[in-house]
Amino acid sequence: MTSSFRRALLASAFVAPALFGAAAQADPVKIGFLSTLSGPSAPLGVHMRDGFLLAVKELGGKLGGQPTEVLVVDDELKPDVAVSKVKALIERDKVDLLAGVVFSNVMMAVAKPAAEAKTFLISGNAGPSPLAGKACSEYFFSASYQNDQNHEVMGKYAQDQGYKRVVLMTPNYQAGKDSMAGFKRHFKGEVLDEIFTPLGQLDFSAELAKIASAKPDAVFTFMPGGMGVNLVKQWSQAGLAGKIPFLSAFTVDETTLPATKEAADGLLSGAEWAPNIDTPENKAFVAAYEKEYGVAPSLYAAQGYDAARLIDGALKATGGKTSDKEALRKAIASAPFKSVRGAFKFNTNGFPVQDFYVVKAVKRGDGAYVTQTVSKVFSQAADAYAAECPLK
Amino acid sequence: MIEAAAFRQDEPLRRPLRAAALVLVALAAAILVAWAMGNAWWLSFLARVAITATAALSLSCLIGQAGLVSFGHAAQVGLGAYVALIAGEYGIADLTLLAPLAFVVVALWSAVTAALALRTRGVYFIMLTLAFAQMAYFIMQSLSRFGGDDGMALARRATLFGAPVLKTDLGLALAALALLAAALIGFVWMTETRYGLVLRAAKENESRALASGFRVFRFQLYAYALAGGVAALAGVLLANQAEFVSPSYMNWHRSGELIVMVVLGGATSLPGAVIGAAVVLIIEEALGHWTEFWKLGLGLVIVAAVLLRGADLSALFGRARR
Amino acid sequence: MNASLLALQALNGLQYGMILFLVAAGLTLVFGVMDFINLAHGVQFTLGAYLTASFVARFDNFALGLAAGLAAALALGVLLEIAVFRILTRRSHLEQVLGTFGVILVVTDALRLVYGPAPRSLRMPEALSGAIPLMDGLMYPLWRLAIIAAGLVVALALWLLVAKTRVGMLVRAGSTDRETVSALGVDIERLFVLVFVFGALLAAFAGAMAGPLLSIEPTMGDNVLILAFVVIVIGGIGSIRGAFVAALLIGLVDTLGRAFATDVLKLVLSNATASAAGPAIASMLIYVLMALVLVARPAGLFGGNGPS
Amino acid sequence: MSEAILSLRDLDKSFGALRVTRKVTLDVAPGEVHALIGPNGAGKTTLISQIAGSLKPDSGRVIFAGEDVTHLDAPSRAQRGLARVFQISNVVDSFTVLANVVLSALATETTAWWGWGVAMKDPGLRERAFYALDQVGLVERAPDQAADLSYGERRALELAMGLVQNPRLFLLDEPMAGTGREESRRLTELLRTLKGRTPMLLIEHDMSTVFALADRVTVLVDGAVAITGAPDVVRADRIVREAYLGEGEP
Repeated sequence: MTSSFRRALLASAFVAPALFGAAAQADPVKIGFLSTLSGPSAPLGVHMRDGFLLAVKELGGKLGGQPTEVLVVDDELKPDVAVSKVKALIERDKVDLLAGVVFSNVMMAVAKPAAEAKTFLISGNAGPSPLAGKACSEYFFSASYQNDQNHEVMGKYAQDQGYKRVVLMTPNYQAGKDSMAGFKRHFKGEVLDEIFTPLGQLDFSAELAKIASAKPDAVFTFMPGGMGVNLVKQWSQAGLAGKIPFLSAFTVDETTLPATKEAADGLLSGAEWAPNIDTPENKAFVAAYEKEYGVAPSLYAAQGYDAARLIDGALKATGGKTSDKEALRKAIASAPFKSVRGAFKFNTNGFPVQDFYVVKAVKRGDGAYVTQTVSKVFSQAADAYAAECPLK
Repeated sequence: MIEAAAFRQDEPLRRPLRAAALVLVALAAAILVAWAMGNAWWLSFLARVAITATAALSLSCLIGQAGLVSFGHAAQVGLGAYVALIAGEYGIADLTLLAPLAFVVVALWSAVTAALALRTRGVYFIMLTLAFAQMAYFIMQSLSRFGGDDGMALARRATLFGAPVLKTDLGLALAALALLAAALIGFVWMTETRYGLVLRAAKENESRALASGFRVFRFQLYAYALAGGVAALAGVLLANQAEFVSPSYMNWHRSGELIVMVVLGGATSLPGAVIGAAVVLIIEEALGHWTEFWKLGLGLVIVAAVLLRGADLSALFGRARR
Repeated sequence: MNASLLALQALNGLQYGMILFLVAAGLTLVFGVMDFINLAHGVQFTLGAYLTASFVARFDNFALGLAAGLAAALALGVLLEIAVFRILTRRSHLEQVLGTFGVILVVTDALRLVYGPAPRSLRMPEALSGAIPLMDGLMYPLWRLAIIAAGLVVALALWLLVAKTRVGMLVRAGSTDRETVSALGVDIERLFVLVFVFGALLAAFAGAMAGPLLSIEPTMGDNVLILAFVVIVIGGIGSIRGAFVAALLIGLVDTLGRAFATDVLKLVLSNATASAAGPAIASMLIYVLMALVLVARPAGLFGGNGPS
Repeated sequence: MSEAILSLRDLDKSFGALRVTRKVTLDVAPGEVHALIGPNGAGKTTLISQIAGSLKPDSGRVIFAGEDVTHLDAPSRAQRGLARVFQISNVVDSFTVLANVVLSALATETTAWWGWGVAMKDPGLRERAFYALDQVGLVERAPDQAADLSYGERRALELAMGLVQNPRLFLLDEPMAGTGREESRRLTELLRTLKGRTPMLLIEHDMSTVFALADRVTVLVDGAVAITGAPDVVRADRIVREAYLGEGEP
């Protein structure tokens, strides 16, 4: 073609690596934080990120006493994009640790390259079953839960309440199927119908009519993000609220309550955290979060916050060093921090052993809708897959 | 005398081939630089550019040469990736087997869908290609054996004659470059063969081609199958790069992005598609580094490019020369 | 599955179809008359929902909020028309696709920037927030009935407008033969602006009506846009009647598919296979429908005759 | 008279309620120039389209070179030797003049369109193309873009594209339309040189051209054949005069 064209190409070839390859200094502790920040599921990722950054800020911008730089990256909820961004964090930015990840499909994609690069990955939310079982890794720790557990909570709760006939409804993807499996692990009654809806479905009128005609004792659902908002609003509009118990996981929480408000009033959810858990750390966290961001924190925020404090504790134990992988691993595994959830320790597979609750959406004194614990369903529970993990 | 004049004007291959060579040499140089600097990320980014460019290139062949605007080309890439995934589950991971398999499977899928879609024209064609892509998307989404909506990690990276050529970032980048080079030169060459001449004539003036005695339908069908096969090869490499395959590869937004790359690079210029792909990925990467609102920036760039008639980047370069 | 459930699902399908019709009507006119592929049409839907939600919250009155929201959405639409679309109408289809795709990216992220990533809600008017018992155990929200009514009214008004008025006559003529219309001495540019504004208004109205049912988020227009394209292609580009029929068809097929596909499959397949295949088939159904229609009638059900 | 190269038998075609072709029966003899005239809307172009295969008749038969081609599509008929020059000039604008003719030449190659070689460098194709261009006087324009040609030159190019296929019948739909006086004269001259070599079915409004070229003339009125005969006979016919007086043409 032309000389100017050639010049442009050559320029791009040399400028670009300079542009992208510049930030490779090794002074502060660098943490790559992967979260979903665009698209309809962004609120979850924003909460998780904000919780993490709040903890870093409270610690004076230092984790383990070391100046800390957090590189926040949007995974766009696309596994392949996430992989390339994680590789960028590891190879270009030379991060010392990775954290975050809201969605399990993204986690399944990035866990392998992270482990291959011997970079620790602290999950702020996603806890897919393979990583808890056969494919567990010494470089993976979860500051959240194993995916099945919050669903198990509701299954156990439904069993304890004596519900005989339930309808299950989840989006048609792996996490939805896992959710149903988790629910059924402790529920022994009859499952009238398993409804799978297309991922991203907006209108649930067809499914609600089906549920109403089945007349179940209770409904269990898992509808994260915007889908949950729609479902809850339409559930209430269809006059089902108050008639059929609504059991859920990751559907009614502080990321969706601002949109559903009173429509969610009284709906139940399984969770390992709620704003009213009575520990000094939690009280301080909730107050600080609301002061900083003007909204009530969700469990994603709490997990993000805990992830940062976990890293802080571990780095303190290693004296801020991240080069000795074995020492760092031991430090993290000892869970050297006070979780906002209360008692918290790691199992052999890197997942927490913790309490689980049934929580309920309520209107707080100041008019904000938040979740509140109703009863503790599991005490210091481990996940169902730990036994399959070869790590000791 | 007249013959000579005609020859001079009719030297059709030289310009696009020279442009193609430039693009490829630039990419090769960048890969070399990245390798020399030991920058693994930059290498893997360049591999992604080459893979995406190959996909965009095959779409450019459809849009710019055959006049078939497909709004579902990402499905072809995704299906290629799924062939790699599924074949890998059954122990087929050598490119000597995997590449032809992916090519044939996806070319067949493309041919079957095109046989139906080619009954329509214009926007109807666009929407039918989208419809078939959505069907492929939902089929893959329902295959829980292969990860369903979550997707699934590749069993292992592909080999070539048993050698793990795709194991390293450099190997992958070079393989992607080789595929891109083969596809680019192949497509450029193809447009000047007898087949390509008819294809281009049919794009611009279908009734003329028909009246001259060409069965336009067949030409377009082959083009669609060929482009699908090449996109599938890009998909195989994409699967190997991410070591992960999911239905999101086939999302209609991806198809839209491929069209953006093609049109941004100048729809009728094959090397332009490569430049378009590189520009979009670089913008995405550069802006994404600064702000989570990078799509706002990308959108503004696209709108500005179209409004200011810079949509045709290669034309822009051409204008700058004059 | 009993008869009342089937009837109720049909009603759901009708309501869904009405929303699609409101969006598709503008799209098909803009496309038919102006030969302009506007991927950013879904943006008007999103803007209608967002702006109405924020004005309703401010005025605490649905009617006022709706009026202000639609006016604001329209103002933004006109701004886009002047700044971008007017130029694009004179360009090739490919450039239109590219340019309007860019507009989607810009508006989506701008909304996220202004309103934050959290979904918003739109409170429906008090008078229509009730529900009537149509089936044992299930209340049917009045709002959904209101959407059906609004859709029917708009469809009727559109039909009268296109069939009986001078502007309608010009629109019909313009979609088949632009030269003739300009030869008649009509300011074709002004006619196009009118059509565009009208289409944008309908889409924004659809967003405002759907708002109380949905979580309002920046990408809510994306899927609606694709479905609206499916509708206008099935109906035949430029045909209001086609858009109406196709929208109802899509609404019904999608809703009934979701409601009954798995159950129907269970009659012939094992339970496990049916629950795996059912949702996938339900998702695919409208695309299969579109493919079948286009293979049989390459210009859609009512294609080739202009608006009718 | 030897067997006709083209025979139409009872062709019938309607668009909805409008019957545009009524029981048309017509023969074109080898070597003859057969003119098809008639007022606007008489269905001349529709008839040509049915002969070329881009429109299907409702009933009747099209027999070309002894073969019933009624159910063959346009490309198949073209491959059998039917070359069409459109009413509205129809060439590939972005191609060079030479490329247009090479394209057309390709269609009749037995090797069809396979092959690795660059089409425009194929000596055989080029030779044939230049020969055809020479016949229509466009050799100098060979390297130019078709879009840059004048109207008459585009017509000539279309003729060359037909010629290069060595057609057995030329379908010419108003080749003079829109051309200037000088161009029109040159085209008529060109057609005259082709006369005798290739039979032609010619639609033309310009009566002087028709009577200068045609061996026989068929008049089409309202989709039906009004009369077929030698030019002098037709010129004297009352129906023709009436049909054309309405048009205000001589």
